[in-house]
Amino acid sequence: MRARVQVFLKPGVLDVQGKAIEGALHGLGFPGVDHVRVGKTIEFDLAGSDAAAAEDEVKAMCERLLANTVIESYRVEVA
Amino acid sequence: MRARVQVFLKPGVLDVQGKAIEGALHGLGFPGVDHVRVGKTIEFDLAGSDAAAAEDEVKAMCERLLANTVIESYRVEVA
Amino acid sequence: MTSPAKSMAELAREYGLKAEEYAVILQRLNREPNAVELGVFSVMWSEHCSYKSSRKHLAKFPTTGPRVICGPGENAGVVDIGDGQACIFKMESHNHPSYIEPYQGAATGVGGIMRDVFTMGARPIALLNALRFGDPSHPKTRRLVEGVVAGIGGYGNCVGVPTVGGETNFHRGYDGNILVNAMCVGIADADKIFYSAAPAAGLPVVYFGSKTGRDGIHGATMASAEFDEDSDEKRPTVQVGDPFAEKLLIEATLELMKTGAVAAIQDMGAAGLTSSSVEMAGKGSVGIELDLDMVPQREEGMTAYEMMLSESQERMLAILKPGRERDGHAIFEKWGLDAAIIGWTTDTGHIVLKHKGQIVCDIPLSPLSEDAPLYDRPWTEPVKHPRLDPGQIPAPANWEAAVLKILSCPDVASKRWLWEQYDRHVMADTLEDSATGADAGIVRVHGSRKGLAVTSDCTPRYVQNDPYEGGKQAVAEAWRNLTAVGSDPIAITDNLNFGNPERPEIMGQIVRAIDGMALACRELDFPVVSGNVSLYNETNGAAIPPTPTVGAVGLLADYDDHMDFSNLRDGDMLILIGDNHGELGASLYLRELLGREDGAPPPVDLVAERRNGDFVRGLIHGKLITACHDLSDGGLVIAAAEMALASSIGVTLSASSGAHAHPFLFGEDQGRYLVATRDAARVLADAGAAGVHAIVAGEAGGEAFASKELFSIAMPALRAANEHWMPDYMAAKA
Amino acid sequence: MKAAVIVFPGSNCDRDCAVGVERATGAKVEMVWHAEPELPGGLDLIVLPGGFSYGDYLRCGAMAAQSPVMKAVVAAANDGVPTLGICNGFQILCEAHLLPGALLRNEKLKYICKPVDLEIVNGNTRFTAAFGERRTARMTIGNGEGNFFAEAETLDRLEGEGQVVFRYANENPNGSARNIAGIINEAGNVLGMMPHPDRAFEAELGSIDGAVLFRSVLG
Ligand SMILES: Nc1ncnc2c1ncn2[C@@H]1O[C@H](COP(=O)(O)OP(=O)(O)O)[C@@H](O)[C@H]1O
Ligand SMILES: [Mg+2]
Repeated sequence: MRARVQVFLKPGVLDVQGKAIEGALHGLGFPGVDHVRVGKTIEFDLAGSDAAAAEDEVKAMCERLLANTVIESYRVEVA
Repeated sequence: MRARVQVFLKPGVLDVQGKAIEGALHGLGFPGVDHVRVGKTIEFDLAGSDAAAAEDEVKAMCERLLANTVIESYRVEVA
Repeated sequence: MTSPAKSMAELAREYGLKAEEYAVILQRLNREPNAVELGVFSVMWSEHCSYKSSRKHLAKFPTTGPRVICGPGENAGVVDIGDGQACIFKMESHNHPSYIEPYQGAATGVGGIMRDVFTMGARPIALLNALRFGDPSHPKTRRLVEGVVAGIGGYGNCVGVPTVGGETNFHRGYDGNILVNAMCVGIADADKIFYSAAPAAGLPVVYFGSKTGRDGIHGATMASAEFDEDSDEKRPTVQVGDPFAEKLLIEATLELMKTGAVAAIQDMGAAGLTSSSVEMAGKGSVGIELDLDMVPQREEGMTAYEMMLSESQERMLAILKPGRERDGHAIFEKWGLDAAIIGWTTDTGHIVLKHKGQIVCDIPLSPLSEDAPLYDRPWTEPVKHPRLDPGQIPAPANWEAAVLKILSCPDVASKRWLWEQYDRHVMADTLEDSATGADAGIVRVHGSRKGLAVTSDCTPRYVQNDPYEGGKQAVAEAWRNLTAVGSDPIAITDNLNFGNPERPEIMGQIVRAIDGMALACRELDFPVVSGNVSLYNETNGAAIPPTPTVGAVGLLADYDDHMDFSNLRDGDMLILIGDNHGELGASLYLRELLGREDGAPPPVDLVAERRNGDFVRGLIHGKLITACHDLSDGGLVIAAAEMALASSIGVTLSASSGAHAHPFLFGEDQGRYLVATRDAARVLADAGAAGVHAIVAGEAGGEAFASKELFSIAMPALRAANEHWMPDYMAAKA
Repeated sequence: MKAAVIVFPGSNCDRDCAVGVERATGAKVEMVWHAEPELPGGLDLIVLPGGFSYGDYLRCGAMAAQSPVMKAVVAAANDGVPTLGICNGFQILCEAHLLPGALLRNEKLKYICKPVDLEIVNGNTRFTAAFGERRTARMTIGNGEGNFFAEAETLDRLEGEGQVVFRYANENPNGSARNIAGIINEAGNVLGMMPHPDRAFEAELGSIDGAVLFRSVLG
């Protein structure tokens, strides 16, 4: 199975990278861009075939390592 | 409209983060994890309402700024 | 299908081998090579690995001396610094890769040069970088600066070696070919230096480090070819650096060496497994047999050819002593490195490669080195620029504007934006660095009273107008910078960056620059212990300005004796040491104010250079002076302004108006220093006794940088001029 | 007096910390590899050094916080053993939840290495007592992710309880919330700071304020 984890900074946390990209895109002549957020995507293969169990496992990985829930939120997809 | 850009290292390009995360996940007791790849997700609002035009615009942003096409490839979704 | 003969010859050309070179291969093998064998020949005979255009001339360098333990030919040079310790250092370019992918190109350049140093048993303790970018207004420049600087910092900072100095120039001559030269300095016990020659047959060959992927295949041959419009298409998979892996590799390598199991060792640099295995076996006059199935691989389905030519980073090859195969095991495990015994040394004199049960390469080693092409390329004497008569050069219309213009020009402006991104303090032994106002970086030799001074220097505009004098000058300036901080200059490494050597006028630059450097090295007892050559730095026939960068190391027996120029105090007298002829040829004054780049560069009188330098070092050790700065770009004015800025105090120079004011203030005559003292009479008297020309040139104090009635600039304005250019430039929109 | 410096793969200030502590205090320092499940007994100080543990990949300090030795460090810290995290060590302490908040990318998105002036906000901690009446210190920073973040209530609490130990005095180099450069836990035995006392323990390094800090805790 293939798992995909998306990690984003929580709404209250200033996303300096997003802000910088927004400024740069405006500078490059894309004025219509707004509310840029930058996140991480972590994709991997996962042994096993039970999707629900896999999803739980990936969530455990997120809680322990892949996301820092003080500042980040995450989304898990398993397929 | 909301745009989402996913940027990944091209296949064959060493993904140092993926390698380190894979090792750490194994160490934490998730041995079934394999082929970890780490990418970036950039999400933003985009003025306008023509999806096709928006997609072209976002692709132009990727080529000019969001992706380093020497080593990275990107996927664009506009909704 | 074409005949195999034709396709092999064609392949040879694609791999960068000339028809004559291919003919030699056929003759030596007495048969046609297969593709793997051809790949091995092509990288070993590339300019990068074989130095085929420069070897003949490199032989002119003095490479021995009382302190030299190991000169050029090994991974890095080794010099004795007393107390059973050795300093190991080298400089290397990563020009082409940095142009294609600035971050990774520069980062892997730093990684590569560190490996050359720790491969010999040294712990890296200092890094420098010499950078040349195109004109600031060129559309690519800003992005290249941004990426290169981030890459250098990203790698060195992570590994944890301080970057303590460097130099940065901008000139349109580098628009299409930037230069990224990195230098690493390390320390080892003098009796525990590791070399690359395999000592005997029958020994295990161990691979350790990161896995092999398809990175940078044909990087070595790429480093030996000009760019053209299609370069973007031809570019191989970019090598990605993993500084974390490098840090682990350093620790594992040094631990492995401590076990006593290592018989010979070599990093996998350009041309990876090929050059490391060929060189180790070749130097030891043995053979080598590798089973490529044992090579740790990152990707599936890699061919023998790909494995042999891969330039994946952070990999080492070691030959172990008999029966010590298992010694490394626990170490590799501890540091989480891949490792495998991939072969054995043999007595066949051949390199034999096996892959999936087949022999895919079996060629004699001796032709790879012995028959490596050696060219005595035709060259023409560079056209000399006439010396400019200072009297014919107009004085500035506005003195203040002139001073500020030069102080804020890209070559002179503070590079704070850049070096603040480098960790300059890790290892807790840095005494002087880019931030501190000193002519060289200084690090303590850990746990001792000794200090090492390090610098990198070249003034390409001088070399452009006279390669011979410019070559001399690069060496002399490095020697001078080391002297100005109170150290004894001990040896240099060099990085010769030039255009296409197949053009006689470029070859002329190479030959004459080397002649000049070699002379200066001999006269200053400053041997060359390592170096690197980067040719074909040209795009569509436009070559870079000739840039023979010199990296140099000096020794302080007691680091408390070191000197800088940040210590001016109110009332200090400034004394100018050295002769003043007002040389304005190829000067910044000419370029920045008059838009001219002509004229003979200031000549270097090596006898005076040495006399003046020895005198200044004596003043420092005798504690007769409190600050010292050598004169270089921009002459007396810029040196004095930099001293004022570093010390946050005004300076008034004593030059007043007159026909010779501007040659005196802006002239770039060589062999000069500006020193600060409380006892001017004593310094002048000592100078007289030593036959050294010395005059009072000014005094420290007040709130302005001034020269009699010529100009007076408030310190904040002076600082703004020096500090603002680079951050403003980098912040501006593309 | 006995101290331990934890060595993670990718730590690069481990030796600096050991040398700094030894030269400043004369304490005996043991290096402890991250894979050790236990710490040596009788420790008076645990130091988590700076560097790039696990390359700083994923998030700074995240993987190190999961190292085997960290269970023992957490237990010792909860037992009151003075624990100091410097730079990457501070990031690890946050990731291990021994300190609140997190360290984000620097505001300007660049690594910054420079000397900084610090305000000693709380001079009554076991790490700052030896500064006496002095309320300023000077050390260098060297980090890419030193931008301290915590929720407003957490910041208020930290300030209210005297848990902010160091603040950037003149210029905030990285965008850190309320100019915070170092914080201590409620119990007063776990300090995390971005500036490097391990680069400020001898006059020739430009400052001895790091030595004063080490002497405070091992005095
Ligand atoms: N690329 C760089 N990396 C680190 N330090 C640099 C770099 N470029 C310039 N510097 C620093 O800026 C200062 C001025 O450089 P430069 O004018 O070349 O000195 P000098 O003329 O004495 O050789 C030096 O301290 C030098 O180390
Ligand atoms: Mg100088």
